[in-house]
Amino acid sequence: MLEKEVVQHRGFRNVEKDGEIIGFQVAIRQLGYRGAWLSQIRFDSVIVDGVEYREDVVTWTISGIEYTVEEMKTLGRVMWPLNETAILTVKKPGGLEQGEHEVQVITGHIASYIPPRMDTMYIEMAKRRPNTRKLIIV
Amino acid sequence: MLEKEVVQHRGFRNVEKDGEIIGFQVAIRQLGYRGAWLSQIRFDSVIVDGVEYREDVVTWTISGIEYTVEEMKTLGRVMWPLNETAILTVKKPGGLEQGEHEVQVITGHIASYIPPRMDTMYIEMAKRRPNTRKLIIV
Amino acid sequence: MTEEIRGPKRGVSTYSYVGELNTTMTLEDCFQDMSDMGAYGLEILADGIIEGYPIPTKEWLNNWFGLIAKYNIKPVEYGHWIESRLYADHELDVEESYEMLSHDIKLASYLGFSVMRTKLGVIDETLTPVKNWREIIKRALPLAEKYNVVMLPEIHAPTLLKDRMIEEYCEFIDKEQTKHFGFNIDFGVFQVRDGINVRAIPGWDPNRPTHSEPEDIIPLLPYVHCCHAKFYDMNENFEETTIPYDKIVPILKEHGWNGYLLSEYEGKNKDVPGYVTTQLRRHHVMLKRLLGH
Amino acid sequence: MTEEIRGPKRGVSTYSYVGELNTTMTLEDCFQDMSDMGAYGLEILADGIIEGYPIPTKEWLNNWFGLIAKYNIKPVEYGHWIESRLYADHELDVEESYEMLSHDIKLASYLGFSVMRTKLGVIDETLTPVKNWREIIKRALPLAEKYNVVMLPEIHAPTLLKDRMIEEYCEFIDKEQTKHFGFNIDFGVFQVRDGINVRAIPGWDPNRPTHSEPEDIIPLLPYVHCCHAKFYDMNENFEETTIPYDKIVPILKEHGWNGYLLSEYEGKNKDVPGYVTTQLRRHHVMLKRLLGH
Ligand SMILES: [Mn+2]
Ligand SMILES: [Mn+2]
Repeated sequence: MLEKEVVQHRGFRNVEKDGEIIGFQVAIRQLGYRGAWLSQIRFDSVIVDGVEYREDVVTWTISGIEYTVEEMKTLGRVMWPLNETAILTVKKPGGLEQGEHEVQVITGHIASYIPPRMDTMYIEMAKRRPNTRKLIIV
Repeated sequence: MLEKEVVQHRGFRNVEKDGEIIGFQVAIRQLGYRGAWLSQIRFDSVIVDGVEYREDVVTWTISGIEYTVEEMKTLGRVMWPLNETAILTVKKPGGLEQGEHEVQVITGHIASYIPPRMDTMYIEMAKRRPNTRKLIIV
Repeated sequence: MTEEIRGPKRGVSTYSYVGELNTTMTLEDCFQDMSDMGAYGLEILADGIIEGYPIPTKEWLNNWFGLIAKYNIKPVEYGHWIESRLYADHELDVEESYEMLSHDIKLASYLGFSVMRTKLGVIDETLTPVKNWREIIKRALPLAEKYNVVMLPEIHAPTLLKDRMIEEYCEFIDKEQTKHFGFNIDFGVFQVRDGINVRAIPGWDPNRPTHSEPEDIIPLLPYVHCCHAKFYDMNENFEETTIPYDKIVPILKEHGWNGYLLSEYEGKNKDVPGYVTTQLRRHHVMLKRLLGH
Repeated sequence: MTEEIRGPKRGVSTYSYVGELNTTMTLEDCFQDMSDMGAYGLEILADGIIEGYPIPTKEWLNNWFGLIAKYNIKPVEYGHWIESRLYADHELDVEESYEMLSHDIKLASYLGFSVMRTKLGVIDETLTPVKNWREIIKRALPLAEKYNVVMLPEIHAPTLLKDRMIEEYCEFIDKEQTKHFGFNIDFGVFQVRDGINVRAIPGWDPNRPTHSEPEDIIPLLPYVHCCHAKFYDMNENFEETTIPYDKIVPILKEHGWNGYLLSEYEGKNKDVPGYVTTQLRRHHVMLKRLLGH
């Protein structure tokens, strides 16, 4: 099942490759009642302890397939399912330190049945509903 | 999924047979971490708005199979699964009235790894943890 | 049994359960709840319910057909969207929109639905649909006929039932002489308090009414195939405190309207386990009293 | 990878999640959590986890083998019970007990477990096992050998590690010269505060110690195949406030004990979503610091 909050405890971890820690992952869910077409997702940033990570170092994994933010922009028939988390992988050699971190994800997606004025308001809206959670790296 | 409480909203309803309302049903879950062998279940009563219904008018349905309380006593290799509700069907011609009702179920089960003294304490324990819920018949 | 009843019938939209679905409830739990209430008519929101959407997984399909049989659920309305702003660089043209729409027509029909809540893209604050909506719908009418489904835009606050937009839809239907396009009326249009704060909408005309009157639905009834029985607050006396159900439902009955009222809970505490089921059960006590079944 | 480590290793019992399982979590969610923590050793409580128990459904088995591969989970301990008081009219005899036990031995082995927490029926307040426990276990030793599993009673507060009962178990093991019977030590036996209220137990000797000392485990280590890393309260500094982990874990390391520490959360708020995962992550920060991996 999903946790109620956008940012999930489950899935927060450092990522190892060939014996080296190359970054970290955090899983997020969608609130609301729809899945999102990848082309309509508007990602801004992952923020950990005040440090912002943007699309140059972040990829999304959805249903097991990893995408760059650039790749997602053209994918109008691939959906981020409502009942699945998206795993955001952040490139950061050494990963995050053991212990507690404040984690926030700023992202949104547009919807054609909402007035077009709202299309650019997703970041503002995401910030109005702060989704910061304290998560622990073991 | 199960609701957190013993007495579930889902499953509370009147029961129709051949166009007549012959009674009502209420679904309950187990708290704790084990399923229960049917022979270890000790059912006392369903209480609705202060009226007690005992084993002479109550049957249990587990994984689709209906049992009398008497039948359950010999079934040491059939389990009430932890992740399923038991549906208690109460014979009551006309069923319950439309509207809100106070519903409680007094039941327990024994466990051999607990001191035998506890075997007869299930009703007292159930009453110490009252599980009354307000449920609605539509 | 419910299928034999003529007149307004009771159902539920899975939208009501959105605060619990995927965290504390599954689709089967919704069906159990509906079955308990005798509210057998179902609306799903396709992209949030169908696993694998737009291509359902085999596991999900097996589960679906099993559950609707087990709980005697009648698939009524299939909620879907035509995403006109799907890509940043252009608005979908008629052919692209049709491609999206035609897939949903086929899928809705396969899953057993007869009605589709076809959400069109909008271009302004009063929810005016995209300019090419007539061409898109016209293009799809033969397919809708073939698959025996009706496409319905949802008429939703702050739209009023007397708005020009509604007239335009009616003119289109009359001109095309089609039975495969019509309305889903969301009862939020009748809401007398605690609704959308229209004054916050840029360019809102302060002289414009904030809601429609129940009788405004009467001339539209031939075009209405389904209603969202929107509700915000059922009190302990089984009364909705913001929408005049006691006026709306009798109108539908008296005019022999024959369709489903799909409960759509829009109030508080959606994510508090058990809160919505209590609100829904109160809603259906009220509807059952008003309808007599 | 974790399998190559010698010495104490980290794992989790699904018991920790009992307040969320079936309401807000699934078995897969437990595995995700364990994988995040690098705590790959698993204990399940068979009758609460295996769908269809005592005969698992095919769907559950497929899911099980898929999930342990996907999350790299190592099945360590299979928790089960011999229900001596299964029927109201008699206590199970040796043959009936063996029938129950033999089924679990086969099932545990099939699911990949090497250790079984074999809970015996008890006859009194200090958890003395049933009189015929020796005959039951002896009857099952050849099968445990054939299926390569070890049966472990759980040594649980208020039992003390120096109790006569423990000696009797050790004498049995030595006499039978078996590697298929031993102990699961529940760290609740070391709890120095907030534990079981022993004074509420009828017939409790007021001079009896309320807990064992960490070094009391040393002579038992050859017989200990698994530990329940019971915990009640991890504070924000990653310290358990009721059990002296800082003394227990070094003893296990120094004596070269080679087994799994299975986290068993017994504190408050088990049913508050996210609370237990936070407690577990703190627990594993502590264990990782004490173990160095
Ligand atoms: Mn609506
Ligand atoms: Mn334990």
